[in-house]
Amino acid sequence: MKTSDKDINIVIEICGSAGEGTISAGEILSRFMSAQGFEIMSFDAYPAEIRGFGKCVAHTRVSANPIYSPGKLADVLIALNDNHAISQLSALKKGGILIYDSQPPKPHEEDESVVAQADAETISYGVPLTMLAQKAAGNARGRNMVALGALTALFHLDRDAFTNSIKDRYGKKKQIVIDSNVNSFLEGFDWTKENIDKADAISFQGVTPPQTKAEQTEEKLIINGNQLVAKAALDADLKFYAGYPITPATKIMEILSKELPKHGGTLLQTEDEISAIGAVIGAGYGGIRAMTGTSGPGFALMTEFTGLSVMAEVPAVIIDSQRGGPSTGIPTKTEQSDFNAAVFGGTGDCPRVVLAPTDTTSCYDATVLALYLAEKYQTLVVILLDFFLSNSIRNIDVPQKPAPEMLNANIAPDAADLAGYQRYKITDSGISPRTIPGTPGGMFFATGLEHDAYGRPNYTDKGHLAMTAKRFRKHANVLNEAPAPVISGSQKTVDIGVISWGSSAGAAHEAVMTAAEKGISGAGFSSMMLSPFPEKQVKAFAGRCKKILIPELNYRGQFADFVTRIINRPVERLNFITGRPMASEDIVEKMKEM
Amino acid sequence: MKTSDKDINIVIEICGSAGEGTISAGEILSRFMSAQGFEIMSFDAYPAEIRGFGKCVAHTRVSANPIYSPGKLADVLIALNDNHAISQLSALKKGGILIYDSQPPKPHEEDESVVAQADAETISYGVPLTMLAQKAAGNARGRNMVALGALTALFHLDRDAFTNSIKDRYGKKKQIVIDSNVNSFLEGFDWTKENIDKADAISFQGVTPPQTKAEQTEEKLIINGNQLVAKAALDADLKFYAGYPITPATKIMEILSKELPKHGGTLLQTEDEISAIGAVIGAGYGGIRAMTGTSGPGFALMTEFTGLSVMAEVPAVIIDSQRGGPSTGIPTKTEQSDFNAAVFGGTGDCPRVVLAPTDTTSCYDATVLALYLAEKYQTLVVILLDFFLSNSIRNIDVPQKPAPEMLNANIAPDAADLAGYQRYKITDSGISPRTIPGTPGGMFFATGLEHDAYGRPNYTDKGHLAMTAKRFRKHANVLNEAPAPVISGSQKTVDIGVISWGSSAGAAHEAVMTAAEKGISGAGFSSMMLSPFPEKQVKAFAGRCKKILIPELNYRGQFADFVTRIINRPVERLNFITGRPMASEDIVEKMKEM
Amino acid sequence: MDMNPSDMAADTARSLYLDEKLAQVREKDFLKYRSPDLPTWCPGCGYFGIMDAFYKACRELDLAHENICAVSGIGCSGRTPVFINSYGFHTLHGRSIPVATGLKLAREDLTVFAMAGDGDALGIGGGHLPHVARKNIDITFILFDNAIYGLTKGQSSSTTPFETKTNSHPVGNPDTPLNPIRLALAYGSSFVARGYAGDPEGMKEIIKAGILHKGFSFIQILTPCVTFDKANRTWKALKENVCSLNLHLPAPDNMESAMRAAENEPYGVGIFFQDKERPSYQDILRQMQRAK
Amino acid sequence: MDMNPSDMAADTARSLYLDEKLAQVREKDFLKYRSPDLPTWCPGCGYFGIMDAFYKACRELDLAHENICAVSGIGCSGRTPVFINSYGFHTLHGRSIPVATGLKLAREDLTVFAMAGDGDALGIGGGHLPHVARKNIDITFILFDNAIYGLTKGQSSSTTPFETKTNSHPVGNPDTPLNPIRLALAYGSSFVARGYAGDPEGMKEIIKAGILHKGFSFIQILTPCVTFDKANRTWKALKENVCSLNLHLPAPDNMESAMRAAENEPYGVGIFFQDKERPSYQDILRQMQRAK
Ligand SMILES: Cc1ncc(C[n+]2csc(CCOP(=O)(O)OP(=O)(O)O)c2C)c(N)n1
Ligand SMILES: Cc1ncc(C[n+]2csc(CCOP(=O)(O)OP(=O)(O)O)c2C)c(N)n1
Ligand code: SF4
Ligand code: SF4
Ligand SMILES: [Mg+2]
Ligand SMILES: [Mg+2]
Repeated sequence: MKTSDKDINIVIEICGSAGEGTISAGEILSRFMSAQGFEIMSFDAYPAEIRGFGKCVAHTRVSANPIYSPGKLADVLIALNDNHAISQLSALKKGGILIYDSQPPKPHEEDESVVAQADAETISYGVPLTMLAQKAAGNARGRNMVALGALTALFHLDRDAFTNSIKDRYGKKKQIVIDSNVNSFLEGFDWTKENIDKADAISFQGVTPPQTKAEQTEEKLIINGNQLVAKAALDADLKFYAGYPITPATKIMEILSKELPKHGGTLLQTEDEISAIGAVIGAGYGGIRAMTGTSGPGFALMTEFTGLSVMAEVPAVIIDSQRGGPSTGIPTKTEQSDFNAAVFGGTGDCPRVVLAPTDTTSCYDATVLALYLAEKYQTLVVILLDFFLSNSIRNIDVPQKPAPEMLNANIAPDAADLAGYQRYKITDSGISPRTIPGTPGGMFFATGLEHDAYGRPNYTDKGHLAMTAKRFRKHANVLNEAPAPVISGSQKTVDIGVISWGSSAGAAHEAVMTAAEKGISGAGFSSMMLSPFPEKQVKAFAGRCKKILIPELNYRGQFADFVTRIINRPVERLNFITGRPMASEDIVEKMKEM
Repeated sequence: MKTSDKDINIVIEICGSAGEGTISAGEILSRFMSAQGFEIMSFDAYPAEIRGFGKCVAHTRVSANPIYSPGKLADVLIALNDNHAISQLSALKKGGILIYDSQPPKPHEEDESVVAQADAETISYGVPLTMLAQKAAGNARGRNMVALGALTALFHLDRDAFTNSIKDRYGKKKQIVIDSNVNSFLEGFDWTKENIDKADAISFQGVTPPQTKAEQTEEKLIINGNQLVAKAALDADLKFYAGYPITPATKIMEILSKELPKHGGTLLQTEDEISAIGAVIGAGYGGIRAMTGTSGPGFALMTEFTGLSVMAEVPAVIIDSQRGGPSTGIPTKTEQSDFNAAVFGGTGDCPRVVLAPTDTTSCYDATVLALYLAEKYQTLVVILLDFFLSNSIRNIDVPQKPAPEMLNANIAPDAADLAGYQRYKITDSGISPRTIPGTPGGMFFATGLEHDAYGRPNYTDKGHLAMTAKRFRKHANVLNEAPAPVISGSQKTVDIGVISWGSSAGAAHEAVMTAAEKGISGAGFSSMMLSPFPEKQVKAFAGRCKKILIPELNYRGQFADFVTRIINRPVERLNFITGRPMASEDIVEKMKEM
Repeated sequence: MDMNPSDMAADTARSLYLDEKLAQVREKDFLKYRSPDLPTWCPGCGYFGIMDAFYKACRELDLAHENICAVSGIGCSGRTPVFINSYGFHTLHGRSIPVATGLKLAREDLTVFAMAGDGDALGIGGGHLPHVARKNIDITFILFDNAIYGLTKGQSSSTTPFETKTNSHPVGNPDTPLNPIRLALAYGSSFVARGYAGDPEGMKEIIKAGILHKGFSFIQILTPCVTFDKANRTWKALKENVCSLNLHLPAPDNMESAMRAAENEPYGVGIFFQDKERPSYQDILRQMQRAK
Repeated sequence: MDMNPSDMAADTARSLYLDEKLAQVREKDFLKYRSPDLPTWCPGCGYFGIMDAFYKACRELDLAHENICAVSGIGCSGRTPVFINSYGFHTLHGRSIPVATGLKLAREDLTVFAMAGDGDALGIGGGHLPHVARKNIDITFILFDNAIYGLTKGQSSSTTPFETKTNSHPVGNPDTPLNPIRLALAYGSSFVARGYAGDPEGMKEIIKAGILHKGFSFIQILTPCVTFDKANRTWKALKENVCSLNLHLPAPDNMESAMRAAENEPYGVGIFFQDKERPSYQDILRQMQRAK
């Protein structure tokens, strides 16, 4: 990736009421920026109710350099609705830019007017959004497009390219819809060019985006985590997905309901999550790759079956896209509070593999790895996503398809194994060669009871110990296939080591880099594999850190507790349960205080 | 309790095939010993299949002093079936006593004969068990009674009192059954008196049991953990129990199905464990004390509802009597491997109270406390029993009935609270005054969604934080009501501190005492309350121990991991998953090695 | 839960709609059973009608607010307790029945409702229905049957017709739908009825009869999801496919004819079956204890 | 799981019984479908008969061992895969159906059985039945219906008669039992049949018909638990209460008459209903993909 001559790294937020086109404006903006060759990361916040007067925010970070976190504060706030935008002002940087409707449908009192409430340093541009939309299309609906026009004019973006992005977005709609939107955009652009005196410093003029458009169309995907998980699963030869709708995982099922049949696979919508994981285990026993996806409540229901996967040594992959908890909790907010449930949730001595992707791209890698590990090690693999990873959008390089050896991982018995076949043969690796039904001479039955090497129920003390040890040995060996932990910052002894996981890792590594610029010596550590955990590496890492900080999105530090046990020393914690993704700015703040 | 002039502390094991009366012989022996005023602890091991050729062992420890653990090795082995008894020889002490059938139905080859397999130091007494039973009753069934007669004669037990114990046991059966058993016993007694030359030193002659029989009948209960939990629940005003059968918890439901209606309560057998905990939460919302009991697989199914209890702040008590895991595992063996599931098992930030009784008596206390805490703190309380605690039998003092303040713990709103009633009012204690349905003006609705002080869905960052903090505050305050941790051994700095939990705690404290006799300076620590955990106390305790040992019945030390995190230092572990209860002897061995 | 607002009609429409509805009913005294919280349902959703019928039934029976307890699962339908001025419990997806069962057994003095969507009651919670019915627990169960998963935005449910295209079955639903009335009868429910969201008077009568029935009352309400079902159970289709059974009272107790009526289309609306003699669970328990 | 052996008959009886049974069948070639593991069931248990019928059905259809997969839940009945010389999966209590469903969808080439006890299938697993039936998944489901929880030693199950005294209901079962045939029909199963453990020939024919049926086959087998039910579904009571429907073949496809037959006692044994035209789930999926 080329870096640009002149750097760009800004956050733009569009804020409005449900139904004002907030989210679609954000989407068009992201796609345009990506098409221009910039890195983007965007996500939307919207109300949990199907219908509501609720506030929507489309948040987009645009940068000419790699992006690791969505950015905490906005450089630009576009207010489609003053009422909601007022409450969003706190997320606008000091000296940031506000674009607002200078002639709203009914005039605002001072305390209802966003420009009146903005603080003195804010650079405010009033644009008659409603009026211009009316002029362009005869109704107020195009206000969002007017605002994008104003933005384009103000920041010297490419007007024609932007027009094309709008056309692309509405390509399949009626011509009148396309025209209304384009015309509103152009009204906004023209009016702004003529009437606004630019007072800010943001400009895309002279910025060479890191990628030219030509390169980009071949190489970039604009995609969110859910979509990428589905894509990865298909690339990794998934043949069966059983699911039950639940936010934020539903989309994975919906995508696969279209795509799996095209790939010779089957999608099963079950009556509940118990049935979904049951069917996945049935399909896994049958020898094909199978997966299910859910969120906390559904994951809780699957608990009993997770034990069966481990005990009967049948491959199964579960995606748990975390949301606010406990219980039904906050379905549309992000959180990292299912760590304990994923790692410790089963009854009995029940080792389970847990992977947590740290960014959009690694959603792909984690899915491929999960399907591979589940098959090879004949066990349960849990992938911990979260609302943010599932829904936030990045433009990423098209991932490399999995290598062939990742696609066919079952260790089948050879002729010698089949003589007096022991399905659960005690081996050094813990892995026993596995037949699939239909193999003559390889017959066995699987059970959730403790069993002997043939699979027959067996409750002797020695038998239980040997089998338990075998299951744990297998689990420990998984670590050999873990992607190396990501280590950022200084390689030497540092003041602060930041250990992170999941969707918070990007912000953590970014914070380490930012802090270094501010003279704080730090290093970052994250591992996509949470269970088994790279204990040796984290101990080595902690060994060169004077203090340890563990930032995560849960109340008391579930992961921090876990790491403390490994490194045997207290750690500093930084916990948020705001429903927003981790911000590197907050981590830097904390590092300064430490 | 008086201590006897001459000490008695022996373990007697009766071993036979399923169907040979092994378990009933053990039961009669225990009851007799208890009636004589001794302390007893007994348990049975038997096959998991409904029908099987399986081996049964009735294990009874008899002592004139307090008993903390069942004793690892037997002083006496009574072999009703040579084949099984051979495999039980390894549990017989060096120089122990073997009573065997000297004229078995078909003569045994050397390698099938228990006496031939016993090692040279064993003191073996051959008694023609089958022949005498035939003589007494015309069939071989009374072999077990013949053996008890032999035991009575050998150890100078009270023949007439023993006869009465047999009569008591079969009191409700037909006269012929009583006669056959009594006659077999007497045959065994007489034959032994006449024919056996005593070569061992065990004798009850001159032993004054710690309690005279008169005192005992008033004060002692011969009871197992399941029975005591049921009794405690009734004493603690339980009014609703919902359950689904599962080993080892079924008996609690079966007892309560008889007893609850007599106490004005309701027993509901549900279609599954989800429904059982759901009904408990419904009844709890309705304002009465409610409970369910299960084992690992059922507890796993309840996971989603555990979160609702915590989130909606509705009292619920779940008993999880642990068995071998994971999955269906080993239903009839004891294990302590649900620690993680109980303490960490819910999704989201989900603080739950977990109590683990450490012996039979504390099953009573834990049940009373659980029902009280659940009601007062409006939350989930899990009681961790295990197969051993559920089924092993002790003779204990009749527990004190709960104090009145333990029985009516709901903090109801007063008139001031009811004005603009906030069901989930933020308070310092975390407890909000709670109305029950039927209270005018106290209407509210409970939800598993995050909510505001009125209970209305609310997903704001501040709201979620405040409510999460409230739930954790409440949880932490539970600790103020925890029974003080049990601390044994030296009060000073010691070489080894043994930290234990649940049914292993008795053996751990006993080991500390035994080790002290052998010159090892040690101290023991156990807490009935596992979550919240008395962190301060355990840190203080660990602070005076050079080394820490944590013995428990799971594969890698789930509790050891937990404690390590609190005390921030590595610990030694002693783990067994043999299906047998913890033995103090093994802990002492380990302490010697450390 | 995760409606993408870009698809939404403007707030104004909704707010006007609600204002109007509120104005209409403000005068009426059954409104006292409504909580001050504004329903979060979409304008035009059939659930508004169900709730009005519910309020009216409570009013006509003059139930004391504090003795009403509405227990629901999760879904758009699950929100109902929020909108009732009474005690209420919004439980877990599919679990209104177990919780309502425990509550009723704990507190026989309360009037306990269980409310559930079609996904809630017949999908994830489908294992509880046979048992609450055969036990004859004295609760009134209202099935908000819109033949779709509303809250999760339009996937097939247990009552979505065969071949219907939904978000989870883009080329058509391969599952044959369940017939809830048939199920309720097969489970041995002692009261089985069907209402229709466009018939407030009928629904009210049915709900009243259900409340008065001592034992398990199963009430299916046919209702449209105007947002996620534009083709199947629409207001229009419902109007055309519903007829009255004229069975409000007296109710039949013939299971075979009820089964036959359950198979028919247009959908009969009314009480399909009622066994007034059968004792409720708690009566049975008392009888058995006495007899023992 | 936790039979107290003090209640047990002596081993010798059992061992003799098994020896005898083994000797009887040793010569017969259907025995090759039996695994070398000795059943752990009580002498006299009806399950021995069911398994013999099962082995014979496999033999007569000459199924390849490696293409058979028996999926069971937990219970005495759950142990069956252990005793079959084939692939098998002893899953969780109540979950044979979801696992069998996933397996069949993964591997259409296999002959997949789901086996469950009455507690397993109608209690804890009762929520899965409606859906496997309406989807018409091509598996053969065998319900080992002994009207009791066997493995946990004698508690009431979903088919225990009203007022029966059991270990969980010492003064009598307050629940009205479910009628599994009625349920299977109400769910829209495409094949519904009943056998009786004392009628090996009939069971064999029914199981064969179920295997050959393309779609979900529901087979209830009435069988005694000789250990924990001494009063209700005993061999004697069964013999007196069973009659043949003479319906083995051709099977009726009239739902209403099937429903009527399901209500009758003595218990009819035979095929109650079969819809041979209805495509199986996988056929439907293929049709829909092609048609899209
Ligand atoms: C265990 C669990 N699984 C899934 C969900 C997600 N979920 C919420 S509502 C719903 C379905 C709603 O459909 P329905 O019950 O028909 O109610 P409606 O919204 O149509 O009223 C689902 C799947 C959940 N909350 N909990
Ligand atoms: C989740 C769960 N709950 C409870 C049990 C305990 N359990 C094992 S078998 C069984 C019931 C057996 O009855 P049924 O299904 O009728 O089979 P049967 O033994 O009569 O063949 C129960 C409750 C379990 N294994 N798992
Ligand atoms: S999504 Fe459907 S069911 Fe839900 S409120 Fe809107 S119209 Fe009603
Ligand atoms: S307990 Fe009953 S069902 Fe189980 S094997 Fe024995 S007779 Fe058969
Ligand atoms: Mg619905
Ligand atoms: Mg049964």
